[in-house]
Amino acid sequence: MAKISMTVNGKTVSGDVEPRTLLVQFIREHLGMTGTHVGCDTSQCGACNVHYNGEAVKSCTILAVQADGSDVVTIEGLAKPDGTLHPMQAAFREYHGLQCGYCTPGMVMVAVDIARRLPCADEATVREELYGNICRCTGYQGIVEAVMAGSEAMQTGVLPLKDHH
Amino acid sequence: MYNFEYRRAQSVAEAAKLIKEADDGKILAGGMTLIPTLKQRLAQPSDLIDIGKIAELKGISVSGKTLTIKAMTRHFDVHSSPEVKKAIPALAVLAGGIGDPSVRHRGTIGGSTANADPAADYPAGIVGLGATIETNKRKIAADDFFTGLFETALEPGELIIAVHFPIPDKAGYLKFAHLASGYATCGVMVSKTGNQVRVGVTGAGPNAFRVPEMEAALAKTFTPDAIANIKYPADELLSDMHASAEYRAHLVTVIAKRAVAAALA
Amino acid sequence: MDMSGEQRIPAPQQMVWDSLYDPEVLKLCIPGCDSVEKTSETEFTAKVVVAVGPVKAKFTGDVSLLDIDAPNSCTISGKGNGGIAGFGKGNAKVELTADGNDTILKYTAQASVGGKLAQIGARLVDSTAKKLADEFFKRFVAHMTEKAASGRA
Amino acid sequence: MGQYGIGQPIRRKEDARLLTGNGRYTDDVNLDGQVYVYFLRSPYAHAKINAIDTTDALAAPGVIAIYTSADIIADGVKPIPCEANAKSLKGVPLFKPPRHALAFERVRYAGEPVAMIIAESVNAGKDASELIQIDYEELPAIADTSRLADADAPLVWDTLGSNVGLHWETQESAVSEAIFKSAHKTVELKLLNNRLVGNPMEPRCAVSEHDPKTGRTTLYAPSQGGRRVINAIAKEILNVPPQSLRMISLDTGGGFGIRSKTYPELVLMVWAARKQTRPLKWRADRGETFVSDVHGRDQSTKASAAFDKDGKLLAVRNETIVNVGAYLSENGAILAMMGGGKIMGTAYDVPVLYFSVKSCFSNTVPTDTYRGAGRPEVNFIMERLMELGAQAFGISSIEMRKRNFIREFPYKTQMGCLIDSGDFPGTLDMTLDKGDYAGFEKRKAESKARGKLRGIGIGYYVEGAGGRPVEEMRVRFEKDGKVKIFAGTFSHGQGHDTVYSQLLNEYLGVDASKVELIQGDSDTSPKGAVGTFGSRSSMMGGVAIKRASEAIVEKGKKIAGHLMQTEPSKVTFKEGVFHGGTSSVTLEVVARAAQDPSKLPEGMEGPLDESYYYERQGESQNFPNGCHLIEAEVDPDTGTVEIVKFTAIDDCGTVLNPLIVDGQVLGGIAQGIGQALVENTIFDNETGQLLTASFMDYGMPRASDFPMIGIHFNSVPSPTNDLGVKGAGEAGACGAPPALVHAALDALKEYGIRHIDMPLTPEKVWRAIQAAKSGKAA
Repeated sequence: MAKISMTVNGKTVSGDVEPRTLLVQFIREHLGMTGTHVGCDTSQCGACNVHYNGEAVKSCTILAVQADGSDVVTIEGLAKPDGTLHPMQAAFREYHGLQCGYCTPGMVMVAVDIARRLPCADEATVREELYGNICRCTGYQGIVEAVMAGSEAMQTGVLPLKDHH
Repeated sequence: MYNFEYRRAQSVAEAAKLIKEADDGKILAGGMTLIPTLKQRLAQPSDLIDIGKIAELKGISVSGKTLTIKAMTRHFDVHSSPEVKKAIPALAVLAGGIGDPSVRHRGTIGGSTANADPAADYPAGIVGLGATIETNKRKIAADDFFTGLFETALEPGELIIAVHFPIPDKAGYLKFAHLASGYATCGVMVSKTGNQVRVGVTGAGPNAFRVPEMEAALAKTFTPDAIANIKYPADELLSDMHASAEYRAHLVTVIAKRAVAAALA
Repeated sequence: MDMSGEQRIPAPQQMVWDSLYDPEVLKLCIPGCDSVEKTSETEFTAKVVVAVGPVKAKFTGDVSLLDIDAPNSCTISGKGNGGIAGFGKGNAKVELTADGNDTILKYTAQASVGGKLAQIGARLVDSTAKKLADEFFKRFVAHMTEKAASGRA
Repeated sequence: MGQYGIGQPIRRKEDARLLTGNGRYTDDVNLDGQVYVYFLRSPYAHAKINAIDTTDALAAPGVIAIYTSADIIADGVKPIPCEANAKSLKGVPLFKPPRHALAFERVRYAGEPVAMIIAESVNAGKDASELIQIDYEELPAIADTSRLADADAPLVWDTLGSNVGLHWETQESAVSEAIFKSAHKTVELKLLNNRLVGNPMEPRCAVSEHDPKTGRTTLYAPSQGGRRVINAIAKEILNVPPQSLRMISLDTGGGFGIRSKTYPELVLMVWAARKQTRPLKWRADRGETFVSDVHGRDQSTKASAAFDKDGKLLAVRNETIVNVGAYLSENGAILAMMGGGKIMGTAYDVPVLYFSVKSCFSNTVPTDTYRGAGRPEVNFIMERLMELGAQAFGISSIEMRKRNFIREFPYKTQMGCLIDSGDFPGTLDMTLDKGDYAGFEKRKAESKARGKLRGIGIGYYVEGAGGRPVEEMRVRFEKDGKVKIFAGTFSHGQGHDTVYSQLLNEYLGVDASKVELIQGDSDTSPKGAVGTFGSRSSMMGGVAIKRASEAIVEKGKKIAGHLMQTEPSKVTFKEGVFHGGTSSVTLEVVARAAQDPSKLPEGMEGPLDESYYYERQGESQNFPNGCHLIEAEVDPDTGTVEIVKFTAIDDCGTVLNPLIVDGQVLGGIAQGIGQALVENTIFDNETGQLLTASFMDYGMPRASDFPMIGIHFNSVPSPTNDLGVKGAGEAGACGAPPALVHAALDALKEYGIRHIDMPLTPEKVWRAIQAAKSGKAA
């Protein structure tokens, strides 16, 4: 067993883990935060995305011991404590960027990461940047629109609303 | 996953010592291939020696006509580095096409190079640019480094420290990605320095290789058309359910042409 | 997956033939082989570690010689159980013909895997099998060359 | 009514919870003292089990129990039943081999569960599984669909004598053969409809717990409505009273038709929980999901069409081999006829139909319903025949379709299905308009300048939605003013909470925030609960809610009249308020009064709650239809096909919430494009191994595979249900595949390539081009 400690959503947490424990297992099973999901075994689907030292990573492909001392933000850490959604979360709702919700936490974490790195990304870039996140429900259209609108909202504070036919 | 001892090395020397001491140790760099493999129980190392946090293994620098990328530099850093973009933009393109953004935030040039997956991107870059691999023991020329399917010239306990890329006049990288995995079904790095041309191919064979006939033709005329009729023999290439050797052989020519066009763009 | 090859071995045909039955030779030549034990005149059990890139799977299995036409041809058939990784099996039809003091060894081999190895490793199975077969016959030829040269028959 | 009622693009109520990590999926359930289940699966596609030795494994650390088929059979656990029924023309019924939850005597597909290991941890279970010794004797395997019915094919079930479990036909073959002989022109095509792996993003998972005090067992598992599953387990497999079992489905991460099956693992989780003192948890990884979820499609077809001199269809013949896998899952053997056959002919007037289905066994994972379940297959066939017909007559694809469209409704298909409504020519014209068909040639020239071949393709589809003809919904008024809907349907991404709230807002004036959807618990769901599949929830659940609402209003009028001292016949109801003379009283007040016997009219009993068991007339479904238009660019050097423009016009009847209907159509399109472009399920034909069992090898559609898709509606409300709704979920899966294949073939027109089987992988397309260049066109 190894003693580890890290910051998760602003709070210091620690635990005793086997070296083989994955970061996602530490988050879900040790910390009981189940918003981060596991959808595959091969680092393809992105349902487990979290922010690790400020960058999107797949928490199913990092050992918890590797993450010792790091700063982690999960989907639970995005909205304000009063429940106000993060602009990207609001954008996913506005643009119907989710259906079953399983890929959604990872998708949103990656979307925030894209918006930070590439605040003015065009549609084609957003689609490329989403390569590591699989959604089986939405056909991605609502997600792509949400990432672009949420990105704008993160900069301007105003979420452009969906114009519906 | 089977259990193992986890050791975090603080220096290259310590890592070398730990791997030597371990019963059946394995170096953990970015972990993007190793961890999924362990999750499937397809390997059972006694120890993982984590070199991901060794400071002396990180960084990108340019000295004279050489771009040096330390082993634990991540794909994301190579992709977004102003030095790389200025010195060898094609290498930034290559790094930006590996996996996906989250994978690029973890995966490293040293890990990828040492793993020598036949479909990884870096081997094409290393061979096509004529890089030198610096280890904790020696320097190995690109042409001597990739020796077979997942096989390199690295000896047990030998660690990659850095990859030194000579800065070419022109270079272009293009890959034909597999639909599911994004790995290269065929990826080609073409570089031109003076009248020397190198063509490095990944994804098509058991390991990255050069295409001398194309290099000779391109040395004379550096245009896509110069290699349009040069075919690589299919019987030396990989064949699997995703792409036959015949198709891969065809792709070598098509992708090489496009890499030349990218170098000229 | 079919593989084939042809090798010239600078050793007499009978010596080559006998070596195919020799557990020590098999152990030396099967890549990653930890042990070979003879269980009958034509059957062996073996422990083999197949290491390809990050994968390192341990197999325990049987090797048997079938369709024997001494000293001209036989089929070497092997099957290994890799636990959670699944199983691997293969067979190689080997033909020996004398050419002066040398022996020409021809083989055609097939290999397949099952379980997890097939499900997630399919892209690498054929090239790995080819690599292992090449390696086996390379080692076999090297060993026979040395053995013939040292005159220990 | 107003901005929260029917037709509004209301943002989903579900989203805030799901977006903040507060969704609750089965894997999020952890019960005190739970132990872990691991299933050891067969590495062989076909083998005899000579012996299983669990001695060493049982002695391994942390192991609690190991079960094999001997244990479950000794305990009286019955094989999993298949309720599907069908007969051949001669009356030979579908062959139903026994399917034990754990492999019995033989394994028949790679991935079949052989042993169940219960241990203190997942790793302890996996460690122990490696110690189980199984003596397998490998047998010849068969996976190749087109070969299943061959006389020399290895047999999956010896006692059957062949692999054909059922040969079903609409009529004697000779009837149509005669027409083909005298037809002006005929066209014929052989094609494979590729097998798909459903891959909801939430992998398989189950948690089970037995309470010895009450004698009840609770199973948590994702589903599409678990009532039928848990009933089957109780009544037909474990032989225990249904009320002794409870199934709870929490948030479910996608369904697509494959979720509500009586899977072996679910049977075992319930059975083993009753043997154990601690709760059990099982979570499959993706690789396990690939070989344990039922697969979809997988048909090999020979189809032909006969035309008169005007290009009008005279007859269609369709002979299909369906690969049902090693065992019968629920509907695998009959979906080609019951799902597909019913609408064969799709949008076109087919006077004579010969439809033959051979449902055949193979050494592969069982197949069953997946997004469209039979309809995408027949739509693909019909569209390909229309395209070949157009080529044979030298007329445009549009003209060919227009000559054959059904124009009068209701239209009775050759299998007796009554297509109620539609505007097929209008929908086609609208598609051409919205998709700027007229501007295609210009865009093609522009693509050509970039070295790309551009093609345009149509996929017109008709599908039959609605599924089983019964569903029940209950509306209950709570003391705190909340209104609960107890649903027989099950939302697993479709936004029912939002849409049903809209309905209650429309019909009862209830504020959406006060509506709460209760679903997925066999203890509380209505007796007539069926579930959500086949685009049925609005049509069945929605109508039931409307009718329950009407009953509530009628009853409410009487109570309100009593409260207001007004004749009930003079009470009116509008936007949540009962009016009588100059008085008025809100529904909320009436609902509260209904719980107080002193406030009720004489002889009336409270509460105001209503349950409505909706039984649709006969087997009538509804018939969503539409036209999908795709422009694709082919790179002739690599064979890569890229979608560059996509316009979809769908007739989903009345649209309750356009935001959600758009989402359903887009999701279906993505799965349709997945089938046509990237989803390649490959078995080794000699060993029966599934070679594409991870996202590394099985191509899942990604964001970069699509352009922005133009979605529009040409709504013709269905006259056969109160809401006028038609399904939306399967539309894209039916329309997109033929549209894409036609676009690619159109792009390759200069090579004269007649057909390429899906998925259109680059190498396949490249090979077709090479073959055409060398004069060996397919």
